[in-house]
Amino acid sequence: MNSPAPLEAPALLQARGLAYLRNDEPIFGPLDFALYPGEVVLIEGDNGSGKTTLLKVLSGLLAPSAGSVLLNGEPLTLARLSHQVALLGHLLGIKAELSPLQNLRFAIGLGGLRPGITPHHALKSVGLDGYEDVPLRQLSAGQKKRVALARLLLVPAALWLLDEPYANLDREGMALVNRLLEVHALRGGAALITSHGAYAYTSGTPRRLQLHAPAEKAA
Amino acid sequence: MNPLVLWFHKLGSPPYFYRLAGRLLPWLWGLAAIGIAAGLYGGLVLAPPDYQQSDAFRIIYIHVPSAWMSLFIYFFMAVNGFIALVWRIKLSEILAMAAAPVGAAFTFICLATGSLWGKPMWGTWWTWDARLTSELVLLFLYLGVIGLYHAIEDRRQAARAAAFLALIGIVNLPIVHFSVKWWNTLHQGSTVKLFGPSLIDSRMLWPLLIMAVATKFAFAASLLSRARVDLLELESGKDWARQIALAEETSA
Amino acid sequence: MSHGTALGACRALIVRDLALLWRRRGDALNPALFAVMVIMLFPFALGPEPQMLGRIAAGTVLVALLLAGLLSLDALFRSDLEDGSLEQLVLSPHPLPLLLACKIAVHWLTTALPLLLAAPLLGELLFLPPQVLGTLMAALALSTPLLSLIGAVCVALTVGMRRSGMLLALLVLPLYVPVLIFAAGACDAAQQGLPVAAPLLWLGAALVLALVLAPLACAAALRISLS
Amino acid sequence: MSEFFAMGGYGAYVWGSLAVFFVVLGIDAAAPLVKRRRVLRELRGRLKRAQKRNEESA
Repeated sequence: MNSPAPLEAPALLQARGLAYLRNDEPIFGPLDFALYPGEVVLIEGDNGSGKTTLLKVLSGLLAPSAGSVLLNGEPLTLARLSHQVALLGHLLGIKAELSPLQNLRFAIGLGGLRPGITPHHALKSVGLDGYEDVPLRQLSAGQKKRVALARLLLVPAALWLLDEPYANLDREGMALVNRLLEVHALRGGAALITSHGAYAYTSGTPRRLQLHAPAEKAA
Repeated sequence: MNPLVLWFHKLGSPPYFYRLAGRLLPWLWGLAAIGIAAGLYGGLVLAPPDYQQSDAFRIIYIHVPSAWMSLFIYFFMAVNGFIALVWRIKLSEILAMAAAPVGAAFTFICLATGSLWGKPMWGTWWTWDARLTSELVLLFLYLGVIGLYHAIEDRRQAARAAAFLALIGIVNLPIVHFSVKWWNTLHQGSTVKLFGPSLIDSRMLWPLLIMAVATKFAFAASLLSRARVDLLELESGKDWARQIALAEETSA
Repeated sequence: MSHGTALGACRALIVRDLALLWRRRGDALNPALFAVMVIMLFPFALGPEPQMLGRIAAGTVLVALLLAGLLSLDALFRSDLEDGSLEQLVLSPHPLPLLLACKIAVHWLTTALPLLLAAPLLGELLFLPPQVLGTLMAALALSTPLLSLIGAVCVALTVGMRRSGMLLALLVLPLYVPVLIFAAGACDAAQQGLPVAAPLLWLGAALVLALVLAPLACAAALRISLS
Repeated sequence: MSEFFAMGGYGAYVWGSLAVFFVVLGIDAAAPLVKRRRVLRELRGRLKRAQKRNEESA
């Protein structure tokens, strides 16, 4: 991959020889890359190329089979999971029975609160003002996704790991994701987002990280 | 490097282990067969009948070594499980999981022969005696480990989860034994002792010891032959496993 | 930046779980209902003689509550796994064992406590001798949290399996045996007019030990299951 | 000799125990052999499929 623009700041995230095996079959890797503050990197790859697994390894949910993940130059270990990483997976991690506000309050309790923002503000910036107390069950899939995006705004994580953030969103919603990413990058945050290429981050030209499904090993 | 450490590293390499186990297997089976034959000959033919239980006591030559093995194998499984969890050594995962069915088999033998012994001695097939009850719980622990191992898709994750359960079980086992014993005194269960004080005659004792050793060999043989197959299955993507598959085909 | 404290995280978790339970409050009574129905079967199976039922009452109530608790265990992590909350919980910067301890506590409060309150009624249905009731309640108060804690470790091991019901029972029941023995032993002693302190103290000691160790084991098991 | 087989009247129990021992251990010893055949068969099948794919693509 292209080497990033020379930046003086230390890499927010660095992967060295990172690989993951399941049942001794490689899922991805070995990968070497670095992510600097202010960057948004797009992980591209077909189904089964290990995008989701990569995000899980980077977040610390899965232990890498080989290589290491450095966060601000320090190894990422389960014992020292930091406030700096926020993961948005296929499963949004929000409760359908509760209201957006209740869900966000729980997320803040668990992950901390970024200064200068309140749950109401966050809901407003994802276009959900007026829905604060409606149980999520009554919202559409796209609106639920927006609640999950509001969570990212609230928690003080510098690194966002977003798995298919554009799925289930209409054109306006995708623009919203891009806007949030831009603001986050300008603030000095960074994001890794996966996409199978249908629609992607359009502002500027983001770096791309190509994942390939491991070749059939019988060859 | 220390030659012993080096040997351990080599042992951890699947193809090396596979070949070594393959070479050891005939010897282990042979020793087990000879030992079992000698032990049973000593127990069934040479040993004099017990003065209280007459010839029925001869069941101990199967029952007692099996009971010892059921605990020994559980311990073996837990130790390997611990190693697998802490150091993530593949061979330990495989050994722990290969030991579980063998342990369950010996536990089952122990329960079945205990029952066959109980019928003439106590007049019932089953009694809630402390030892038998603990053994029954042990069987369920084994079945839990095996069940958990087979319920999880990913083999290595399954092995780690089941190894963790085995470790919980080994904490539980003494507690079960202690509690069942306490419960037994509470309910004044049957007090017929399986071990009479008469078991001091050396002609009665040595076949028992031989059987204890022979069952260890049988366990080792079964363990290695299971571990070999599991290793082959787990490493089926690797070159050495393919070569074995192809070599088998041409010879078959 | 406000990172929040571990205590704050616990409070948020407890508040959320209680809010969730309030939304599903109809389900909360199910375990108690199940226990009543199990108890109801015994007079049908054994005949309605008060003397005979009174003799087995304490043990029957214990077993019925144990099974009801087993039935409700499966739900401990189920919905959290299905909507991804469990991942968020594991990724939280706060100590996972502490968070799990809170989860188990809420689970106990909402599934076992109704059972505990129903126990005198269940005992009455089976003509439980009055002098045993106090001991039975004490034994239940000590053993139900113990069962929840031990059970949570096994649930963590089977989390993510689609049909885990039977397997869960196989994993949990051998571990429940000593708890049941001591709880039933205390009731038995009370029935015979013997001192009941020893088995109750054993249960108490086991509970203290489990309070410390079970959340740790549960966290380790969960990490294995989620990998 | 028949006295030996009678085992003082406990023959059924003693020989029954022996039978349990050998049957269970026999199954235990046979299980890995059966599994080995299955694993190797599956492995060979996979190799054949891969070979076929390679020939087709070549």
